[in-house]
Order: sequence, then C-alpha cells, then structure tokens
Amino acid sequence: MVSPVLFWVVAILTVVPALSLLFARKAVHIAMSIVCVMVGLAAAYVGLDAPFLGVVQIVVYTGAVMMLFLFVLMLVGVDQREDTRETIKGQRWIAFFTAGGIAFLLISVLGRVSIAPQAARVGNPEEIALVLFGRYVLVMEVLGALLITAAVGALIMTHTPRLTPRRTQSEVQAARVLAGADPVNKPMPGVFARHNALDVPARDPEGKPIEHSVSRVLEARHQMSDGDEFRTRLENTSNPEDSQLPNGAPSADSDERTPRIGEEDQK
Amino acid sequence: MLTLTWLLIAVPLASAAVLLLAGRRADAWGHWLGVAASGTAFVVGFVAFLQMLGLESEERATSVHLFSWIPGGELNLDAGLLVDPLSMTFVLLITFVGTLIHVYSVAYMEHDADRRRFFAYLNLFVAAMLLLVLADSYLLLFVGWEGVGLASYLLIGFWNFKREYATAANKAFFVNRIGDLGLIFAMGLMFSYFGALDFDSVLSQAPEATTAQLTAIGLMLLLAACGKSAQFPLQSWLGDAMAGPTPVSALIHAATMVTAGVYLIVRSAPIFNGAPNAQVVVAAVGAFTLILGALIGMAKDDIKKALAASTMSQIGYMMLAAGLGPIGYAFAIFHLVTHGFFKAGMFLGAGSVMHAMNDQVDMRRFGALKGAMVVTWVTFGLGWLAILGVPPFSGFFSKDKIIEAAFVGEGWQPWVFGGAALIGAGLTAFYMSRLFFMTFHGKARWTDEVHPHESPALMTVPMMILAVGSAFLGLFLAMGDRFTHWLEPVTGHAEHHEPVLPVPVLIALTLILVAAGGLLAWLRYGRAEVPETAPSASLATLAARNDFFQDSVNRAVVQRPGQHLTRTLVYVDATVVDGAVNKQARGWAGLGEASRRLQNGQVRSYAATMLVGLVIVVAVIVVGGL
Amino acid sequence: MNFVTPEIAWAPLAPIIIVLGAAAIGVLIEAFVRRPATRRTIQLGFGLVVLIAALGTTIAQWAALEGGGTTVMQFMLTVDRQALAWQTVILVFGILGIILFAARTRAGEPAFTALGSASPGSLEETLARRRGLEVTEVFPLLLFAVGGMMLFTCVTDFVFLFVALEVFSLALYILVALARRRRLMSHEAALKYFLLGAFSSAIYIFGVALIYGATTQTSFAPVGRAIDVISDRDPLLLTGVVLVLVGLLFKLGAVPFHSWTPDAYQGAPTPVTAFMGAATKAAATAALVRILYTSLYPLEWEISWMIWAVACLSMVLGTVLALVQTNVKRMLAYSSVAHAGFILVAFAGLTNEAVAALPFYLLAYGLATIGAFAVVSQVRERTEDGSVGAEAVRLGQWAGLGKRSPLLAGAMALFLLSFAGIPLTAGFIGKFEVFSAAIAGGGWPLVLVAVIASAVAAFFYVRLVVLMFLTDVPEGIEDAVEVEDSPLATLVVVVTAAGVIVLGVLPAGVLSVFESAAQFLVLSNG
Amino acid sequence: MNPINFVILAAILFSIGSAAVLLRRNAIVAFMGVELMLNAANLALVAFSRIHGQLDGQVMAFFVMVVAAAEVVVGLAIIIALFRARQTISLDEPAELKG
Repeated sequence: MVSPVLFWVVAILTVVPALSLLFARKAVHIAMSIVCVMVGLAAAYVGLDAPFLGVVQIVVYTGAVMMLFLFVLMLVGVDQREDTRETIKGQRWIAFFTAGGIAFLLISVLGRVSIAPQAARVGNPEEIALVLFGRYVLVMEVLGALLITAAVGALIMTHTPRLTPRRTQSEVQAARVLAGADPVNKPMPGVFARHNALDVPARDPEGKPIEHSVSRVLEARHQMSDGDEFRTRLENTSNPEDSQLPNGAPSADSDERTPRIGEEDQK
Repeated sequence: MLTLTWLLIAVPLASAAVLLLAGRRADAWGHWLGVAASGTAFVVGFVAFLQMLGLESEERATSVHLFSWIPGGELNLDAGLLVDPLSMTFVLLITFVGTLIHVYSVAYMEHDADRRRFFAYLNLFVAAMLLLVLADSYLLLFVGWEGVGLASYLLIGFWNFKREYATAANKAFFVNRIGDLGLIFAMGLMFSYFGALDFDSVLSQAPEATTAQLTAIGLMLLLAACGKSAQFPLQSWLGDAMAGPTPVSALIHAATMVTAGVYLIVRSAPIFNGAPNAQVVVAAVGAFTLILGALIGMAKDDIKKALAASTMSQIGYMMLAAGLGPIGYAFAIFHLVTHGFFKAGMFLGAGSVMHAMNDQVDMRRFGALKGAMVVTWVTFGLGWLAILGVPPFSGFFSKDKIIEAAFVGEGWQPWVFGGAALIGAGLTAFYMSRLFFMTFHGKARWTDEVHPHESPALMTVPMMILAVGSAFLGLFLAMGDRFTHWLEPVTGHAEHHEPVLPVPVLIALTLILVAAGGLLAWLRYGRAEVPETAPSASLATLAARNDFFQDSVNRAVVQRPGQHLTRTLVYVDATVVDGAVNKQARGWAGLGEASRRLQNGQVRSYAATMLVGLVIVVAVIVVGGL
Repeated sequence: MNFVTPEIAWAPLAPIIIVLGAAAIGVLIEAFVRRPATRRTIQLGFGLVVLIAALGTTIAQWAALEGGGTTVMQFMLTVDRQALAWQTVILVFGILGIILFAARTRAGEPAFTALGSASPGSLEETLARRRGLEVTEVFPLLLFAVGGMMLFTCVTDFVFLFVALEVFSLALYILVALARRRRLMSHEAALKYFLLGAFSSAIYIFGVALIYGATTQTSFAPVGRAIDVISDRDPLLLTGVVLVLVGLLFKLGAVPFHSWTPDAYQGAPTPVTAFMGAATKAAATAALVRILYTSLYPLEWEISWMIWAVACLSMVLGTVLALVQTNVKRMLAYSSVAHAGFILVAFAGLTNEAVAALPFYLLAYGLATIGAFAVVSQVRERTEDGSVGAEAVRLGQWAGLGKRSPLLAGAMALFLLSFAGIPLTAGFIGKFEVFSAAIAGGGWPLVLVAVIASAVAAFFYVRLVVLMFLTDVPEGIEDAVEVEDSPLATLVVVVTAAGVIVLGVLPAGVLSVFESAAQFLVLSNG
Repeated sequence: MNPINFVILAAILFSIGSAAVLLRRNAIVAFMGVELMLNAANLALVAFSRIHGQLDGQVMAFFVMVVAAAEVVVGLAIIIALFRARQTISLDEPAELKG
C-alpha cells in the first residue's frame, strides 16, 4: 500500500505546477514548473516501489530533457512572453471541454476499477535489469536505432558546417578595417562622459556620443541613457565650466570642426 | 475457331497499342493498320459465326477460358469469354459496322494531323466493346463497360481543346458514373446473394432467389443500362457526345456504347424474368424515353443532335421491348441490329453532308442537297425509310414486332406501352422526315462560301453497304423468324401471345401514323419554305407567321401542343436533369468548401479535431459500458 | 536471481537487421566520405544494394518458411507469412523511394536542401549551394524509416510497436523538413507533423497503459486471451483500446485524425511525400490488421462501430475536400485520406478475405502514389531568370501537359485512374477485393458509402486527366512550366506504371501469394 | 491507499497536457504539454505495475522515457530550425499550408 500522505504531496506537487502550462505567461516559468512536476513524479515512482525509475526520471527528465528545453528557450529568447489572447474562435472552449471531458471520462472509468493491488513488491534495479535484458532485449536493441535517428536528425536540423575557410586573426582585423570599422578598440562607455557609468555612451573626440559603445543588452532593455539627452542637458546648463569640455575637445554644439582624414578627399 | 475468339479483342487492342506507342513514325500507315485490325476482327468473328451455325442450337454456347483472374476464398473468378448466339450477334454487328466506319474515317479524317491517334482510339473502342459483349462474368463485362466509357471520352474529346467541352466531357463522365454505380451495386448484390459474379452461376441461381432480391438487382442493372444507353433520366450526356468527329457518333450510336445497356438487360434476362416489377420499370423507362427522344428530335436544328435524339428514342424502343420479357428480348436485339445499320448509315450520311458543307450542322442552312450529293441522298433516304418503318425496309420488320409485342398483356400495360410505341412511330416519321426534307429537299439555304460536292469513294462505299443493310437486312432476318430462332438458346422460347388488338389493325394503324407524320413533315419542311433562323418562342410571333389553312390545323392539332410539350420536355431535360447533375456537383463542392474551414492551417485546431474525435468515441464507449 | 539468456531466433530477422544495420553504416559513410557528390552516389548505391538484398532475403525466407512462421521471441516478435508479405510491400516502396530520393533535375538540383540548418534565403544556404553540399543523410534516414516500418509489421507487443512506430516516425519528421524549394512550408509541415505525431503517440501510450492496467499484459495474444476472460465490457480496457486505435488511425490518416496529412504531404519534399504516402499507410494497415485479428477481435462488436464511423467520415470528407483543391499535391493528400477510409472498409466483420485483400490494396495504392508523386516532381515552374524552380503544383499549370509530355501525362492519368478504381488498373482489383471482403463480412452499408464516394472521387481524378489531355495549353504556360526528365524519376514512373497495369490485368499471381499470406502464427486463441 | 489513485492523478495530468497542446501558441510550451502527457502515461504504467506486482510496467515506462528523450531532441531541432527561418516559435504564425 502507498501512504496517503505521499499521494497528496505528489498530487499537489504535480498538478499545481502543471497548471502553469495552461495559465502561466512566461515560457521559462512554465519550464521550471514542469521540472517541479518531474521531480514530483520521481517521488511518486519511489513511493510506488520503483526507485530505479525514480532515479532515471530525475536523470533523464530533470537532468536532460528539461535542461534541453531551457537551453532552447534561451536560444529563442528567454524573455518570450506569450500573448494569451485566443486567436482561433472557440478554441478555448473546445480545449477546456475536450480536456475536461477526457479527464472526466478517464476518472469515471478509473473510479470504478476495483483491482486489489498485489502485496508483492518488486522493483529493485537488478530485477529490472533481468527483465530489460531478458524479455525486452530486442526493444533495447531497436532503441539504439531510435537514438541514432534522433541524433542524426538533430544534427541535420541544427548543425552548420564551416562553409568558408577559417580566418586568422589578422585577416579578421583586416576585413574589419576594410569594412570601415574603427581600427582601434571601441571606446569604453563612460569615456569623456559626464557620468562614468555603463549605460552612458562614450563620446568621440568631437564630443558626439558613440551609441554603440554601450552594451547591446542595455540597449535592448531600453536602459541606455540617450546621447541626445546629455547633449541637451549640456546645452541647457548655465555653468560656464560645463561648456569647457575636458582635454580641449570642441563643444558638442559647435558646427565648426576639423574635417577628418579622408573626408577632404571626398569634397 | 471458337476458342480463338480472344483474338477478337486482342487484335484491335494490339493495334491500338502499336498506334499509340509508335508515335509519329506510324502516321503514314497507321490508319490502314487500324482498318486491318478491325477487319481481322470481323473475319475472325465471321468464321466463328459460320462454325457456330454448324452446331446444334443447344451446343452453340461455348466458354473460352482465358486465365485465372481473381483467385480467392469465396469468389474465384476466371477471365473467360462466353460465345453464344447473343454475343455473336453483337460481335458481328460491332466488327462489321465498325470496320465500315473505320474505312469511312480514313477519308473523313484525312486532313487531321492526329489521324493515327484517332484510329488508335477507334480500335480501343472496338476492343472494349467486344470485351463487354464477350465477357463471361459481370465483372469482366464491367471492365469492358469502363473501357468503352474511357475510349468514348478520348474520342469525344478528340477535337476539342476548349474548356467548355472539357467541362461537358466532365459532366458526361459524372452522369455515366451514376450509371456505373448501378452496375457496381448490382454486382455487390449478386455477390452477397449468390456469392458469384459469372453469368453461369448468377443466372442459373436467379430463379431460386426471392422476388425482392431480383427486383433490387434488376433496378440497379436498369440504372446501369440507363447510363450507358442514354435512357431517362441519364440521357443528357448523349448531346455532349456530338462534339466528337462524326464517325465517332456513328460508332457510339450504331454499334457500340449505347447498345451496351440493351445487351446488359437481355443478358440478365433470367433476373428480370423473376422480377416483374423491375420489368415494368424497364418498359416504362423505355416508353418514356422513346417519346421524349422523339420530341427532342423535333426541336433540334442541328442535324447531329437531331440524329442523337432519334437514337435515344430508338433505344427507348429496344428497352421497351426488353422490358416486356421473353416475348420482347429477341425483338429488342433484332431492332438493335437493324438500327445499327440504318443509324450508322445516316450518321455517315450526315458526316458526308457536313463534309460537303464546311462542317455546317444547322439544317436551316441545308436544303436541296439531293442534286449535289446523289449517293448520300439515296443512301440516307434508304436509312430514312428504314427508320420510319416503311415496308419492306428493315425498320418495318423490327419496329413493328416491338409495337405488336407492346400490345400484348393485361390491364393498363398494353394500352400504355403499345400506345406509346404507336405514337412514337408517328412522331419518328415526323421528325425524321423533317430532317430528311430540310437537308435534301426544298430550297437551297446555303451560306455563300459552301459548294456542296459528293464525298470520295472511301466514304460513299461504306454508306452504300450500310444502305443495302438498311434496306434488306430486316426482311432477310425476319423471314421464317430466323433471328428469333437464332437467339432462342439465350432468350428462351417465347410463347406466342395475341395482342389486345388484331395484328393487321396494328400494322395498319402504324402505317397510317407514319404516313401522316411523313406528310406533315413534307408540308412543313419539304414544300413550304423553311426559315433560316429558328422561329422564336413567343406566341405573338407564332400568330404573326404565314397562315396557311393546313398550317393552322397542323399547328393547332399537332404543332402547338407539340411545341409546348417539346419545349417543356427539352427544358426539363436541360434544367432539371442537367441541373440536378450540376447542383449535385455544386453540393459536393459546397460541402468541401465548408469542411475546408476545419483545415485552417492551425496546428492547434488540428489537435482539437483529434481530441474531439477521441472524446466522442470514448464517451460513447464509457456511457455504453455504464 | 539468475539471468536466463532469452531465446531469440535471429535468422528471420535478417531483413530488418540488414536494413537497420545498413542505416547505421550509412551514417558512418556520412562521416568518412568527404565529397558530397561521391557521398550521394555511394549512399544511393549502398542503399539500393541493401534494400534489394533485404528484399531477396525476405523472399528467400518466404520460400523457405515451413508452416506458419517463426516466433523470433516469445510475446515480442513473430515473423509469419503475413509479416513477410507486408515487409515485401514496404521494401518495394523503399526501393522506389530511394531511387526517387536521388533524382535530380537537368540542372543537377536534388530534391533536398543543401543544408538542413540553414534558414531559407540566408547566406549559409547560398554558400552551401555554391559548395554543392547536399543532405545525403536522407538515405540513412530512409533506411531507418524502412527498418522501423518493417518492424512495425511483425512485432506482437504494444510497447515494442510504440518503439517501432517512433523509429520510423522520427526519421520521417526530419525528412519532411528538408525540402529544397519552399523551405518555409517544409518547416511548417515538419513542425505540424511532429507535434501532432507526438500528440498521437502520447495518446497511444496512455492507451497501452490502460490496457496493461486492465489485462496485466501488453503482448497481443495474451491481451486477446485476457479480453476473452474478462466477461463483461470493461470500460478501462475499452478506453485503452480506443486510445491505442486512435494512435494507429492517426498514422493511417483517417478522419478525424487526418489533419496532418494534407499539410505534411504538401510541405514535404515530393520524394518524401511519395515514400511516406505509400509506406506509412502500408505499415499502419499492417499493424492494424495484426492487432485487430490477433488481439482485439473478441471486442469486435464493441469497436466495429468506431471503425465504421471513421471509415465513413474518411471516405466522405477526404473525397469532398479533394474536390475543392487546386493544388495537385494537396488533392492527392486528401485522396489518400479517402483511401484510408477504403482501407478501413475492409475491416468490416474482420473476415479472412480482408487479410488477403489489404496487402494487395496497399501495394496497388502505394505504387500509384509513388508514381503519381514522381510525376509531380517532374513538372516544374520556371523562374523569371529562366532557371527551373519549384514544382508546378497548381492545377492550372498542368493544363495541356498531355500535349507537351504525353508519356508522363499518360502515366499520371493511369495512376489517377487506378486511384479512381477504373478496371484494368491495380486500383480496381484492390477496391474489388476490399469491397468483396467487406460484403462477406456483412459490411454492405459501408461498401455502399465507399462506392458512392469513389464515384464522386472519380470526378476530381478525371478532372485532372481532362485538364492534361483535353485542355489547350494556356498562353504563356509553355514558358512558365518546364517538364523535367530525370532518368531516375522516369525509371520510377515506368516501373510503377507497369506495376499498376500488370496488377490490374493479371493480378492472379500476386493475389494468390497474399492469399496464402493471410494467416497469423500467433493468435490469441491458439 | 490504493495505487489506482495515482492512475487518476495520471489522467488529470494527461488532460492538462492535452489542453496545453490545444491552448498554447508557443511551440515549446505546446511540446511540453506533450511531454506531460507522456509522463502521465509513465505514471499510469508505474502505478499499474505496482498494482499488478509486475515489473513490465516499469520497464515500459523506462522505454517511454527513452523514446520521449529522442522525440525531444528531434522536436526541438525542428523548432530551432523554424525559429531561425521565421524568428518566431508561435504556432499561429506559420499557416501557409491550409484548406
């Protein structure tokens, strides 16, 4: 017999997180909830005299499957939020009624089952091994084919081989310069700025903000302080010292500036 | 030789295969190969026929085993041929008339770049039709049945690379499929009742089955026959079939295709003998179609469409005869044979006329062609006399027998069926004479650019041979009831019954009606001027038209009610029957469009479909189990 | 606690071992042969040799088989005549499929993408094409699929069946995603097929769990015996059975479990559609036959209404939906749904005739399917710069094909007529066999529906025939549509066309072979 | 307590999983729903295994786990490929195939 306490703990530990599949918005939250369900199921297996499966459950599901899910979630963007408004007419009702119907029917069927559980307890790993490599050995063999198929399939769909020859560091750098990138390192954020902070763009010698000096992450989060914002703050300030920029750089609003090398040729 | 009858099918089939596969290389000689194949089939058939004549009448049925076709536990079916007087009659008709049409086509299709392909299809058609009549089981018959259908589409569509013809062919296919359904259902019923599909087992077990079973099978066979033989309500495809080259029409109407339905019914005689109700329905369908066809024939100005309507009507006679039971079977086939000759002759004549008139088909543009095309005029005229039933030409002997047989019986039946057959004879006389006079007599109403001329010998010789048949075949076969005795092993011996009216009276009545019909037509279309455009339908214009005294009588007595009836029936034909087909097609398509919404491209909806199905099934199981 | 080595008769498994082993070797070939073009040649040759060897082995086993067959492993797997017959059918489809997989256009373009991971229109894709890369892994994947399907026909255990099902399904999911042209559609089709497939597998395995709960067994024959013992209707058992059947009906593509079919058929690379359409249906039917006849037949009365309802729905919906299609591939897909219905008709009454009729039906259907899709793969659109592009699948683009390529169009017409069940084609004999089996089993109402459905179905098949032969070549289509003549595809078309005709005219030999295959080694009552 | 209650729990989880497939537009979440259904089947198998005092149920559950793992690999690979091409994993997005 199984302890009722265990059952109820498992029931709550699985059903409640599982409901996040229907109601939670963030995929990551759902994935973590499912991890919880998997752990709950592992507990159930142990309670049902299947310790081997309990361990396998933890290893395979929480350890591998769900981690793979999380991995892919991160790949496609952890921050994905799902709009839960329904787009297909009536889909929500159909879903609840059919799923509810399935649950109702299965429970009504199972509720009337009266099989007395056997007292015999089986389930230690050695016994499982005997069955696994005895009666089910052919299935084991075929699973090999299954796993090869899965691996080959995943490789085909995701692996991109090197299509261009590997480039050396100097080639990379040469290409960058050719493409018009700064030959030297990008300025650090906060350089020449009023604020020595990561969210403030650097300024070039002319005082213009260099927007790409700030991390893209901050940019995506809209946590970057805008260069223009500083410019206006600079213009509006009454402190004369402020107009005197350090290192003698020309002021931001000055129209006159010395042309850069190369610009002259274009004129 | 009887065991070599498989050559009948194999030779044209092989020829068709050669012609199709050889491609352009065979363009030079392909048509002659086609003629030779058909001719060889005729020779084989004729030799077998002579051999069969040498046998006692009980021994004339021979089974030719070909190969084991579908082996199986319950149903073990071999592919085999049944050569007996009935199938031999058809073989001779198909190969003889078919060969003549082949010869004719050599000249008729001379300028067509695809003549070789045309002959391949003709050969295919002949082979399929021979398979149909020689098969020894319903299933093998069905193979030929579908083959005929397929070949006819290839031929009907031969000239038409236009979309509207394609849709017409599609519709024709659909109508024919309804007929095919009948045959399939009939086979299903036979299989479940008798556990067999070969003629031998089915027909020998038929007397032991219940009337209800036989009636069901009979009605399904009738549906099949209606589809192929263009009987009401599945007649509408016949008009579409006119789109093909004229030799095809001749082949379809005279020797192949439309005769298949009559063959099916006569072949299944033991089934119908046990199902009187089904027989009455067959006769009724025949009687109705013969009148309907005649009325439609009156309304057509297109020479080929008028001839097509006449085919419908004449096949109606055959169906009527077949529905009368043992007394009618032999006459049905007799009429089929004579009809095969005169109708083929007339179609070839029509083709000759069209050849001369730059493919013009509107009879209002013909007239006075007898001078320009003497041979065509004479041969067509013999066919015309034959279809009218003027003694001593062929049609008289065959049609008159059917009219007599229709008057046999008790209660209302002889009066209705006999009456229909009698009236039909009068109507036939009217519209066929109309056709004849409008084409060959009266004033020339040709358009300017045509210069009628007689067709080449390759075309006229077949017409002459057929004309000889139209003239004398009936007399030859009727003498001493030769034909009836010949078919007796298959159709059974029919007791002689007296019609409800004395035979001489019937003959006299028939001839009077025929004469009246012919005379009316002469007055309207031979002597009088025929307007070059069809008269419009409104009563006002009718009243305004030239008003001879005879015409008024004519119009009041025959024409006006006739016209209304004709119009109504043609309207019914065009809207209700065609409409039903179209509507049905639309209905299916509408259902498709509606179900299409289920497949909305959303995988979640797909999953929902699955789950809903699952829930329903489980719910039924669980609720049923509680 | 000592381990008893299980007794396994390996010899009868030889064809499956050959195929699955070769698939694994095929993966190794991928690793060791560098040049894509060489790889393709080797994979094709290797795959062909392997499949033909497997076919030979299967036939040799048939010839050598004494009695009903061999129990390879008690409760798990038997190789009997029935299984060998189905394996032969599947191997034939596999051989035709692998040839079609290797077909290329005149410009040397294969049907599969150059790089599975590259997104359409990306730089990687262009580079990969320029480098002449090719996903030659499709050949081993096909071998895995064939092996899985062969297993599917001879396993006798619900769990083993599940594993076999996954082996071929996973390979197919990937294959569907690898179209060279219209890659977005291909991806979409793969995702839909995969998600619904996984969904149905989950339903199936839950059903197995319920059956296990009700009977303590998962092997076909013991389950059947247990069903016999359970006197009254056990809802737990019945629910489990229904869930299991749903999983199989999904693979068969029967309504309402069909919705993946049109999308997957249309989106998949055409050679994959050809193989999948033919072989999956055969495998699913084989499994269904075995389960129904060796395990579930005591429940015949309880589940027959479900089979009837699904059969009717499939025939009607498949037909009417095919009527309104304007895409050739999609039309054929819906026609396959209708054919799933015809297949189910055979199960009326669970007669012995049906066991003989179904392999023939599937062989006839599969040959015509592979042939038809092979033709589809040859009719191409021409892009504006004059190169040959994706397949021309709009019906209108097929207008006048009979004039331009009479043999190809003629073959297509033959396949369509076979689908429609016109005499002298294999489809006619197949339908005839199936329907007479159903009539023998008392299923005449089903046959009635089937006959009407096939009459209506003939309409859309013939519409395409009419379009090809009786319609003028529309203006400009000469330039817009190009007919390819890949020798490999032509070979497949010729072979399938010949098969369709031979099976239609002289079916006796094949029929009697399948007739003698209509026996199971292990029955629940024996 | 009778282990059959665990089967009832499995039925509930199965329904939740199937509802997720019907409701969620995020392909990964829908796929997690399928995984939950497979796990429910496993729970049922293990519970029945306990009820019958047999090992077969556990072995089957083990096989299901392996199969599920393989399925996840393939499924996620397809989803990634789709994401690369379309920059979305919404199931509503790709609907070129319909009708």
